[in-house]
Amino acid sequence: MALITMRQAITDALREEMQRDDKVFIMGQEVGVWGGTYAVTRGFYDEFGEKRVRDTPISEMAIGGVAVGAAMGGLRPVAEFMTINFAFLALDAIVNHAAKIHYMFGEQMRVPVVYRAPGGGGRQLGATHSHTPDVIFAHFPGLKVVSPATPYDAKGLMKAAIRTDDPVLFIEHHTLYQIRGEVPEGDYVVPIGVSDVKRPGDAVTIVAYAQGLQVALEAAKQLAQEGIEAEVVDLRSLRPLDMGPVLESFRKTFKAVIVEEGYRTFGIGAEIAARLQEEGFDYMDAPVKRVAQLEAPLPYSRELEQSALINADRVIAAVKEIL
Amino acid sequence: MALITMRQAITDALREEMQRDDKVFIMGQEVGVWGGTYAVTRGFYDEFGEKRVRDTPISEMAIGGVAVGAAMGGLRPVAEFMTINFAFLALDAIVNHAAKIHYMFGEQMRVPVVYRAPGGGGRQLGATHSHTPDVIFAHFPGLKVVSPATPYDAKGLMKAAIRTDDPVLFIEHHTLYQIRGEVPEGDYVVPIGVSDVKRPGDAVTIVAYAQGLQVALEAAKQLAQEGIEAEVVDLRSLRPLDMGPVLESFRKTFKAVIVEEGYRTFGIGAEIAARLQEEGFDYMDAPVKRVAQLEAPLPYSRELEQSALINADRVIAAVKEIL
Amino acid sequence: MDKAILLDWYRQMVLVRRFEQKCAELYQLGKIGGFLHLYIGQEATAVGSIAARRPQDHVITAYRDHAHALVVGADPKRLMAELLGKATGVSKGKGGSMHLASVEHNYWGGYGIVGGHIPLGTGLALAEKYKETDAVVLCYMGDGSTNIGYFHESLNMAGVWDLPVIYIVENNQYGMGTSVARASAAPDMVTKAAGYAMPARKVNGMDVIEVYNAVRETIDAIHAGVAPQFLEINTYRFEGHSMGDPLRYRTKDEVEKWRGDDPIGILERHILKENAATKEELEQIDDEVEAVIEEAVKFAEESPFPAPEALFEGIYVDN
Amino acid sequence: MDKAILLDWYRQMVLVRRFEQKCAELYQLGKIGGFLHLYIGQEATAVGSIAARRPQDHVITAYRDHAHALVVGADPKRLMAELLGKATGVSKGKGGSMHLASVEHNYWGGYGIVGGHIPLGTGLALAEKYKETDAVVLCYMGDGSTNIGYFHESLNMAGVWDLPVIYIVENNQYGMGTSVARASAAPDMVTKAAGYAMPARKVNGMDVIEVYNAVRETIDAIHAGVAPQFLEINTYRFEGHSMGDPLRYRTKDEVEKWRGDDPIGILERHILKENAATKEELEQIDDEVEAVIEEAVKFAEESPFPAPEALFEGIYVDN
Ligand SMILES: Cc1ncc(C[n+]2csc(CCOP(=O)(O)OP(=O)(O)O)c2C)c(N)n1
Ligand SMILES: Cc1ncc(C[n+]2csc(CCOP(=O)(O)OP(=O)(O)O)c2C)c(N)n1
Ligand SMILES: [Mg+2]
Ligand SMILES: [Mg+2]
Repeated sequence: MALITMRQAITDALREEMQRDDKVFIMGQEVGVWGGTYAVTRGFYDEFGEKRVRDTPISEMAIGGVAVGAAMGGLRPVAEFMTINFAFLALDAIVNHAAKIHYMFGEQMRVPVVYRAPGGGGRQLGATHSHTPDVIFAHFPGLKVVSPATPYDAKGLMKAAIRTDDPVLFIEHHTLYQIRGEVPEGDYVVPIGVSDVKRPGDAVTIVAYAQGLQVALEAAKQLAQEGIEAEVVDLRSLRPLDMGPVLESFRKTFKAVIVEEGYRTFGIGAEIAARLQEEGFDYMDAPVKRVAQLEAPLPYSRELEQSALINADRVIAAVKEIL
Repeated sequence: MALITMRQAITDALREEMQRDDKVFIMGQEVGVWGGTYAVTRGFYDEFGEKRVRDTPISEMAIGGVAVGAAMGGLRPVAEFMTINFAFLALDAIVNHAAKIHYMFGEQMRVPVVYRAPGGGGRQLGATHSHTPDVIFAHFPGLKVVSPATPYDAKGLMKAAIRTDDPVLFIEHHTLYQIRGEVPEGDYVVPIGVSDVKRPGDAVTIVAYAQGLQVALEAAKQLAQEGIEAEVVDLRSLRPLDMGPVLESFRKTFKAVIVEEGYRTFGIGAEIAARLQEEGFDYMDAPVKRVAQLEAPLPYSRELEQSALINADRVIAAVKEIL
Repeated sequence: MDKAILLDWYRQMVLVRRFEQKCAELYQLGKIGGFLHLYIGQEATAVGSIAARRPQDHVITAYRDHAHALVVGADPKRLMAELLGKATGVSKGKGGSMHLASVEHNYWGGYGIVGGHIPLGTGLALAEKYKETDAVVLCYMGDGSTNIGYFHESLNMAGVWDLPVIYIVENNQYGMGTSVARASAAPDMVTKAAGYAMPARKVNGMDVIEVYNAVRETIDAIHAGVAPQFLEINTYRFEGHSMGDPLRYRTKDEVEKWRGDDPIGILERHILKENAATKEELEQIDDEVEAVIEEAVKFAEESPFPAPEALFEGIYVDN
Repeated sequence: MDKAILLDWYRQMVLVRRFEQKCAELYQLGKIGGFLHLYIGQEATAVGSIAARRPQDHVITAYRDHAHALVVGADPKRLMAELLGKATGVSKGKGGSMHLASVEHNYWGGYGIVGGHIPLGTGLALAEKYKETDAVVLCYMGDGSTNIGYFHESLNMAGVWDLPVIYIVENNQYGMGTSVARASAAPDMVTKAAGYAMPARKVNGMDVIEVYNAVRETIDAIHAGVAPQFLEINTYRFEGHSMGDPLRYRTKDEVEKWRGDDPIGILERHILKENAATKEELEQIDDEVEAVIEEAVKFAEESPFPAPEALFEGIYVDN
């Protein structure tokens, strides 16, 4: 096991898959000569050549749709949106084409495309560049949506995403690239649509994913110092959504807090809370709490931006409210 | 009071506002010479001329963004997307510009734009043309999102939408255009962000909006025949979301069913359920139920499509599960 | 042009015409639902252009897609079944009129979002170039769709990457009720290709032979290394945009003028003039086509609707 | 050209240059956060073009927006305060470097989504035409942004509606690390205007006088009834795309060559050659600018950050 960053884990997954299958290729803005704006594909242009590492014009609709066509034609594109904010421009291509073509044409075609999209708040990028809009993509059947929080999951989920014959949106939170974690040497896959208990506990269930998971783990650590052992469940995939481990934990703890970076209203946590009360009603000792982004367009000014974002203190406060 | 269709109510609101304020104008595909694909602006081209009733090219991004610019410049555009499905192409213009410009520039600018968008399933239009994606737009602060279910509300909300200095997405369910209802003669406004009890009752709270409201009322009627008096609350606005009347009703009935045409997962109902258990926990006698679209891209074949959609039977079944 | 070929084109054009007329009837009867866009008047475009492709070349178009499906050789029975929403339809009844496809014939559909298929066609061309085959893509679109972002981004990307695709604008003079002049700042479609440094050519879309020759030569040009390519094929739809078009935007005179150029009539006159067939022989073809249509309708009518379980089938490949 | 005008342009260009250099410093110190895109090398474009507008004409651009803000006459103190995230900033600290605006000067920002502001500028032009004023819009954009759907749809719509807007492409040869030749199928920007039947002209963006004349003439052409209009202004950014650019995509030689055409140097030589001012007089201007910058920084540093309540202020006009 090596201790590597999440950035390295994604880089490794991409490289290994490109070595394994010559139908896998990368397209996106600045993925080639520049080396990727988050340096995830650094060196790839020299290693694989411009055929397989394709710099595109600033054309998100075409990135979204050309990747679908290439996938229909037998390739396995990994198409990158420089940030998920720009994927708004490709919503139609993603939702109406990537996600529906297999179904709508009676299974005549397959669309094995992976869309990579870094995103998130907290870097003073301003309102248009700081979205965590994961929920709006996860709303649509036909698409798979994953967003890992650890290097291990990132590598395994990327491999799963490239290998599945379904379209996958792979969301990378930009503040997680530096996170380090253990990753085994050989080839492995983390299945899409399987939630994972990241920390055992019995006092309260904290449900989170991506950057929210790191915040949740930090909160759990601090809570443990007070003798409160939180169980932390990582969703990892938003669609398909695996409620199994969440419900199992809830039936043990009777209380839950959901942590997500995106907006609270119509957010990820709303669905989790709704499901918990639907499927775990008899185990509800207290309302399920949500910790999420305060509802304003994210401002530039550092403190003001930070004040809108989730943090361990807010998670701890939510836990204490229902203990 | 006249008994008019919802189509007529919207037509009347648009005409009256255009007569009242010459800064109000209409732009969109086929709004002029054709008379509107749903005939909402029939006759407007002759009445107001091509300056104020502007046929556009098939350019949704520009419809979305040019309307914002015109609003910044002092006009009050009513920009139409022929259907809400095509508004996916304008998501960036709507969410990143219409909704954020006032805030992001420290209140230097105002964006009094109204986007009209008919939509919904049930007409065999196939997966790409049958979305009820209201929730994804309602997720973002800065935008107001309304979707009326009656002619009275449609007219009053349209006037409110045109008169507010904020951007509004006005969603019209295409199966409701034929619905008739009483509408007073004079000028009136229905405030944005105010839910409304459409039917009093004490056995169960049914929360709905738009086409879902009509389904809910039908279910309530049938339930009443069995002596079950459901209270039906119409959200009318999705952002701002007014939970007041919903909670008030819930504190009386202790049970709720949410009815919406869109997909269930990460849908409107998830937020309502989450809020009910957060804010009405002590009143929860049973899990809050959700009746929503089954999660498949909507197929063309009539029966198959219908099988995915909400109907009164499904609402009645949900109510009975928790009574 | 070889006599057998001319007759085959005649047969295809009549097949499209009759198929569309039958669709209109079935729509009035409520057997076809949703939106229905007929190809009547434009037959020479699909027939002439697809005749010029080799089997490995791909076809993709918008929602006015019945003709392309028929001409690539998809089974009329399964196409009609699709329109009736039957399980035996090419898309299992899930796609309907706007989403016909027949991948076994390299026909990739049928798309309802205006311009949404242009990047898909571009991506198919990328796949062929990547795989180093000599296949090309015929990517059809309407005049109205040239004003959407997809058009611009796709043509530019294809140009940057030299992709083997022919963008074929079927200029039927209107996008719904909006004439080209009211929708396009540059009403001449071929000028739109300049911004992508793409060779472009205008074609008379009422003459199937001219269409065939133009597409043939354009495919050759791609094989000679000049890709992508752009064609503007001028034509006219004789019927409304879709069923229920109020037809307020064009005059009867204009329609009549264009009906004088009916592509089937033009080919028929050519065939008779060249003595490629007699009036009777053509009528026999008409009858054969009639039988094909009847058979297709019968098959479609007798086919079952999708089973309820079909709703959840095929959403994902890997569950 | 009038001597006072030349000196004023010199002052403005130096103001932009020094402002940007100061920003780079403050970024290294961690006082400016987020993305920071400098205008160094491109000064003649903003200065020459905005000099040609009348006060009623509008300006709107992308995220490389400091220069336009300074040149329209926004207060450097409030601009610097914005960059430091202060409540006294033009956008109350909420917009940052990419979202400067000064509506009192008809400067509408500053937008981070590539191409996203092009329809906004187009809409401003629609508003002026609707209100029957003679104002025009200067809508600036980068070469890279010409490949996005927004560009296409907006230019077409402006063309169909004859809107009074000048689309000004600041062609600095790269969009991030991608050269025009690798991003645009038609690397010549002016050919992109053909698809919208729009008059187009190339301008040397290193020569402020040429820029001024071109924009002046183009505004006149709009007043004479020919709108919209397109200008390609050729220039170069001497620094990286934003802070932290690895600069792997262009050679030192290329940068040096362009630095030889420094627009400030060109104007300085012109002024000296024309005896419009002495070296000393120019140095005095430099010093005055230095004082303005120092004052701006001082103001910004001393200003308060937004109060916590500001987070929820200004989301809606009507609550
Ligand atoms: C993105 C989008 N916008 C609008 C529509 C509605 N619409 C369907 S067809 C059409 C006209 C298209 O015209 P054209 O491209 O010329 O094709 P034609 O119908 O003439 O074959 C419009 C506006 C749509 N389907 N998709
Ligand atoms: C829609 C969108 N896609 C991608 C980006 C990331 N991005 C920011 S600037 C830029 C390059 C733009 O180049 P150009 O238009 O030439 O302007 P320049 O930076 O040279 O002034 C890119 C790709 C973005 N901000 N918005
Ligand atoms: Mg057309
Ligand atoms: Mg550039």
